[in-house]
Amino acid sequence: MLLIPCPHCGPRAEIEFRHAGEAHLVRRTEGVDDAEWGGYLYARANPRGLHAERWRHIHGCGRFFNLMRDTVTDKVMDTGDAS
Amino acid sequence: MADLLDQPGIRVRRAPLEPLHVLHCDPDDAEALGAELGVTLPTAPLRAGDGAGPRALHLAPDEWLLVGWRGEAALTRPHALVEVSSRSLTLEIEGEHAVALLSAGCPLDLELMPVGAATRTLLGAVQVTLERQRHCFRMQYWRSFDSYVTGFLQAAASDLPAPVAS
Amino acid sequence: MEFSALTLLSNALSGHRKWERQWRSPEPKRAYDVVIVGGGGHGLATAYYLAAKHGVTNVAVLEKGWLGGGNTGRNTTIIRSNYLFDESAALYNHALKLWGGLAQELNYNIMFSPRGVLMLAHTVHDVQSAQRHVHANRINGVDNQWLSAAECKAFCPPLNVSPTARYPVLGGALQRSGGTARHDAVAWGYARGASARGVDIVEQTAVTGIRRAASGEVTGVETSRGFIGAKKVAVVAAGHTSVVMDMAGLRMPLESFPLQALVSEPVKPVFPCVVMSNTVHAYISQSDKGELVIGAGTDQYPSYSQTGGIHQLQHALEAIVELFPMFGRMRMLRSWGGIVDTTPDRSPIIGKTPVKGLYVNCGWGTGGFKATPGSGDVFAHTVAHDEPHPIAAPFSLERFTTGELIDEAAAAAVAH
Amino acid sequence: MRLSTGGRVDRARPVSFSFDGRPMTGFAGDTLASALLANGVHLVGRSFKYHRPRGVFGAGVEEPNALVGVDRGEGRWEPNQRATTVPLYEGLTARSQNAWPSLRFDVGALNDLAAPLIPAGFYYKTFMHPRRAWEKLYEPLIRRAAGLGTAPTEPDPDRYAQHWAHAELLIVGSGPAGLAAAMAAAPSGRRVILCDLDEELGGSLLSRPDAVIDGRPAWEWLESALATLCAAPNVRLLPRTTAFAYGIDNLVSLAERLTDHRPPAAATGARERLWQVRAGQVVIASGAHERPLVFPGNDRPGVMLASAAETYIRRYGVLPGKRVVVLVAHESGLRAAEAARAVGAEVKVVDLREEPAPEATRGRLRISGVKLRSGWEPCDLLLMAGGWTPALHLFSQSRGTVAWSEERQIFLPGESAQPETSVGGCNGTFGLDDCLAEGWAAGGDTGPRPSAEPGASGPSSPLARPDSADGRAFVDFQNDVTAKDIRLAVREGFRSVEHIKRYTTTGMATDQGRTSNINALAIASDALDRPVPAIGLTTFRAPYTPVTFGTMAAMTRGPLFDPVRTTPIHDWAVAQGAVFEDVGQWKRARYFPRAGEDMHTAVARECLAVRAGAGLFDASTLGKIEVVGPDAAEFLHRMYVNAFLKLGVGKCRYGVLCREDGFVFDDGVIGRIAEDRFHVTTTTGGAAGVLHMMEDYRQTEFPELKVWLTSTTEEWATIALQGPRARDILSPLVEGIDLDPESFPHMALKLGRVAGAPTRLWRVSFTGELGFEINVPSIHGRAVWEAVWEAGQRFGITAYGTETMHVLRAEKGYIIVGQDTDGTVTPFDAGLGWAVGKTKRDFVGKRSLERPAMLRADRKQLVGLDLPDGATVPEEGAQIVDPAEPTRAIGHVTSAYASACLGRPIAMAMVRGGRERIGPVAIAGEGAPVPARVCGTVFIDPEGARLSG
Repeated sequence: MLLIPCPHCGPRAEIEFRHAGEAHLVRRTEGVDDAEWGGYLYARANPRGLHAERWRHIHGCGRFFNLMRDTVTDKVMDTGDAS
Repeated sequence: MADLLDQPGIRVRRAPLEPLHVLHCDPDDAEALGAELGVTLPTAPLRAGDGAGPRALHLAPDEWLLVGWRGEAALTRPHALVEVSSRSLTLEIEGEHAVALLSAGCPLDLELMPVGAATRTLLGAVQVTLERQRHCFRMQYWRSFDSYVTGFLQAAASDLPAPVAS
Repeated sequence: MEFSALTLLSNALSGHRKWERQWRSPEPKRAYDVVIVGGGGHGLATAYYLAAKHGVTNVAVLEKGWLGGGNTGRNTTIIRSNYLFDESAALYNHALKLWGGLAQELNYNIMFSPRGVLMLAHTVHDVQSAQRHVHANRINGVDNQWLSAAECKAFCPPLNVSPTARYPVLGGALQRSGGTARHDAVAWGYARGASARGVDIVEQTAVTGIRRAASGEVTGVETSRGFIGAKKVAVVAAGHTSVVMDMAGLRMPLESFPLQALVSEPVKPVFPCVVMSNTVHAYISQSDKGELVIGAGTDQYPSYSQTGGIHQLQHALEAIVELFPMFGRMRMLRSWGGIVDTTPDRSPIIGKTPVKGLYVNCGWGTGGFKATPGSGDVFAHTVAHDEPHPIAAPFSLERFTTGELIDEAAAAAVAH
Repeated sequence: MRLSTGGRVDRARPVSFSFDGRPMTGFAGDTLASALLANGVHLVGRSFKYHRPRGVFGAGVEEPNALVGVDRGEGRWEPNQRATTVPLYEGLTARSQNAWPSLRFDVGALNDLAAPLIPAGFYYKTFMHPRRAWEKLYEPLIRRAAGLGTAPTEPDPDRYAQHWAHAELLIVGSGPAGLAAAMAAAPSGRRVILCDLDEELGGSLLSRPDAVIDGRPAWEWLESALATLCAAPNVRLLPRTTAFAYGIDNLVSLAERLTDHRPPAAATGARERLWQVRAGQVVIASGAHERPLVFPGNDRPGVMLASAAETYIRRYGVLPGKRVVVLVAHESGLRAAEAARAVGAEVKVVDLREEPAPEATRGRLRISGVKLRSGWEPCDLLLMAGGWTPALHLFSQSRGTVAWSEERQIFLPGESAQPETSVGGCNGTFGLDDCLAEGWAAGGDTGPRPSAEPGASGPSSPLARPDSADGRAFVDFQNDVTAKDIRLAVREGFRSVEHIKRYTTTGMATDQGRTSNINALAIASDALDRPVPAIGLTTFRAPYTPVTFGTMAAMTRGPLFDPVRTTPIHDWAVAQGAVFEDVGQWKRARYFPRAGEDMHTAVARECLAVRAGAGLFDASTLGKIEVVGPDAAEFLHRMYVNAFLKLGVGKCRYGVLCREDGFVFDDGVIGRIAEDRFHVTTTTGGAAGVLHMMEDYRQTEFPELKVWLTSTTEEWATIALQGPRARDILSPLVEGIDLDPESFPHMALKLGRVAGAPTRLWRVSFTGELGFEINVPSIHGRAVWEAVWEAGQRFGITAYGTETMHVLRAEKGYIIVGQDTDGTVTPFDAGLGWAVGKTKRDFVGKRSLERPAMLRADRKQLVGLDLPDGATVPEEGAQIVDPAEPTRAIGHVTSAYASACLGRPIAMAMVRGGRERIGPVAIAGEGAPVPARVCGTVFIDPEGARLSG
């Protein structure tokens, strides 16, 4: 079980959090064709290595935030507020 | 009110209901809004104001839980003030084994939780708001979870780990 | 060498010194008609059917580790086909039919054991969902029947059907023809069959790149043992599919999550079937060796570490102890983790890609093992004819552009 | 044979126990194994495959042979226990396993004769014909043969505790290295946890009374060391506690055994405790396992690890044999020889560094002789000192990389992946003084360290290379895997250690390969003529030793398996005899049966009562979110498919919420309390998900909006009063609210008081009748409910539950998200196109609704089904077919009920191109398809007259 550094609450057990998917996906609803829109909805980097991802401290401060995690070691690199 | 638990080193009882309000606002407006409300809003994360009268628990960057605050206020800055006095129940857990009891279900390092700190966390499967005061922990949770929370504490209390020699 | 009681006997007389390798391990050739990336069950089955049904034998299967070392050797071996939507039912039922005769076809005892798969319903909503499955399956010729709680108890005696349980069993949907198989043997059997038909099986060889011509089509793969030419490249890399497809510049609708499972210490037969419960998250059967085989859930974050959180194993065992209170004193002997590639609609992707000559078979999530023969068969057809097999057609990559999803998850039947 | 003196057992406290019904006596401090040996019992079990007689082989968790079932009474039978780790207690009842009719005469032993026919993997090569025979004949036979003990059959009556702990230093293992680490760390004041799986702390020192530390006998030093640690307020000592899982970020899971060492009668409280320890630093001091030697006949009762014999003699005061042959491939074996000699055994030392391994042994139920180069040597105890294998399990679980030492022929901890240090035996450090030094350094290295004269620390011998002489040399004793099996696997092309393990099953038994893995590797590397690392070492996984399911589930059982959520009105409903259903974690009253009523009749009565007079329904479980801020309206406008900017204060609107993929996610009525304040309701099951999704968009997509969300689900009790008499019942109870239809029309809301409590009173209806939803603070919920109940009596008010609510809403064609929709349904599919704001530039899901698949005419659409009179209620989920093509489904029934008000069944269905298809269809079922007609979804009062009444 990961120990996740919440930017507001400090390091907390993973069970207090909910993973919220890949970070930095840009929601553009106008002037995008179906392929681009489908890409936004479904296509993911899913990298083997560093992954920019979103978490929410759902059983803490409730904030969404980004962090970098290595998907091979599961080690968390750094965090920042998503908003 | 009657004690839920009373055994050597542990006392758990229900706290009387108090007015509760959730205040959301831009952190930059907190000081001003606090002044208008007549409540000091702690700026440090996870801190609870103390002293007599209403106090505020700083649970999120833009969120404070006002405990014991009554009445009206004309507030001049953007905010959300929502009364939740009926939403939750509160337990007071005191005694030398209070940390051991809560640690059956709470993943936090409660031994190092300072007096005057407050945070949302988990007790088993339930989200709770935990505040450490000088003489006890105050634990707040949504009322529908009452049978789970009280049942959990009673079960945990019967199987506490032996305290470390001291 | 033919496998049979007779050859076993004759070899016993020669002290078992005459058994041959079950599959050849040749040096890779310079080029092949088809290179299959991934030596798991699906990849090996694809190679087998390419050779056996389509006469395509100039094929190499490249495996970066050891055969069947991925999800094939790390799953809970549950086999069923009681899926809701017509497209899924067709795919999984095709697989189920092949399972029935697979041991004989491969001359390898993969121990397919149709002991029945019972999916429990604990709430009114579960019952509605389960009965919808039963009705949909019936019209699709998929065997699935509704059992009352008492009938569930009769079919699986260890089951706790007490009405005072937190989530009492209200009934269940039973697919009698579902069951389990010996996962390793599936990989080995297909490998032996493919190898005997001329397929080169190349272990310990990682694909590091996909080479394309100026005109865009694939020309081969870079590997840890050098370049290997290929007219067609078929990617069957399960959890690592995104990584391999990225080599061709394709961003896939996939995320790879850790999935764990565990076994108990072996005991004499006590559990006669497979039981699944989506509501309390339990997946359990008993292996031929006597171990209770128990599936846990996926962790919430993508990972390639093949390890997951202990709390996932706990949740699985909480559910098991709740449904089967007499197992409280059983002991977890081994646990392990796999990497499951999941799609947004929890259905697989089988077919062509925007890159000419590049094919992909992935996205099986937590439910891939059961489909192995069917997946290999329809994918082999798709690769051989450069045209989706009718059963595979709906599972195209394009559906994530058109929105033509096959959302078994949304229909409340999480594949497992 | 029990020695008259020596050991740590308490000869003043005899303990009686039984094995296979035979009463025996041991002493306090014994394990079952030491007590059995003391009673001259050497045959303890039968092996898995060949049913070969087996005896006590080791003295700890590595034991592969001496597995027994322990019976602690009703529901407390536990199979497959290692006799070497079962502490002896008064009345202990143990039984042997996998033998019939008896341990001495076991017919299963016939397998042993058939051994040549059933080598590794034989079952993959046969049992294939005829096809059905596998499942009908062969598999049942194999299953009956497989498995060791028998599973418990009654529910486990014991409790299991759990505890989260935090420590700056967690030390696993209390041998010299672990103890030294704890001693060094104690003065620092850091929180230290020292755990050990043994019954008492001390590790290898418990078998080394001959050792000297700081000039004192080891046991004296141990006693004072433990006393010091006991007194330290920052040190927690946990004997009987196994660190079984080492997770990411230094979370280590421990299983503490609390009661199994006591007689059942004296075992009170939880049986085991699960510790989840988040540690700053972990010191692994888990020691090493001695290697067996691989030679023909190395598995008979009386063949034992040298270190085990040393332990039985020195720790338990038991001599396992009088004529002892010690096979020494590592000098540590000489200690066992000394120990045996010292207590009068006749000992012959065979130095395998100079002569070859034995060719054979004899003795059916106990070894009687061993064939050495010099010829047959009689013996009743054959000891093997094959060198030591560091216990890398936890290090490997911590994701550290193991490294092979060619010169020492052992795997050692390589690079750490987490804040962790391996010390002592598990680090390949075997000398006593070296262990103390390593542990002390890891613990903080403060002040003068304890020291001892160096002990055996020489390099491990090269791994035994068994010749392939005839006769079976066992590698995995429990699974009966021989050296030949491994060579066979290699011959058949299984080259990686994983393949070899899976094909031969070596290392897959309950001892987890502790004594077999390294020898299997050595043999494979010999057969392949490749170095050991080229074949690989399997990475270790949790658990370190088997852990009970009960401990893993811990407190999450029975009533605590999952929270039961109840509303303020729950107890009232219970008192009224309501039948409840689970909706998410909530208990909701489904119907209120009167004497003799089944669900059908009760629901029919409730339905009629609501439409004729008035009904009272507890809607408190509906999710509620207070959306507040200057941009509240704009926020909802962007989230929901509906337009919200122009909704007036004091008005309500039915809202539909889609996911970004355009499918219906949730719905509910939303009321505008003030310009900047909305009261949003969600479905019961959707509450948490909707808030999560709204927070996501608020925080990450629309951060510029000044709006905030607060969950008020439990702040408000929601009481639905529905029916033509609703207004009559409510009017005497309200203060400050004019119920007059003109001033308080349908879809309006007002603030005021009801029955003395502050209320947000909504005029809304989910039944098609005149209706109100009374929102009052939860603390007033029960009182207000009862007040309305009282006031309603003279109007025949009836309490109704969710089942009745479902019928009433279906009669009006109102959908239930999750029943009539399933996550593949758009608002247009569900007939909610009218709710979609046509002029809106954007809302969540809008773009997805423009995708080709969403615009197809043959999408499934929600329709009503007109069923012929006398038709039975179709099953929900039943498939809809075109009568012309009854084998292909074109849809399915989503809701179906007997409508008491209409006197016939009604149903809603999702049907391909349904709205264009008005006309005949059929409902497929077990029998012949039932004819039906596609119709509109509103069955009662289509013009809505009753609603506005």
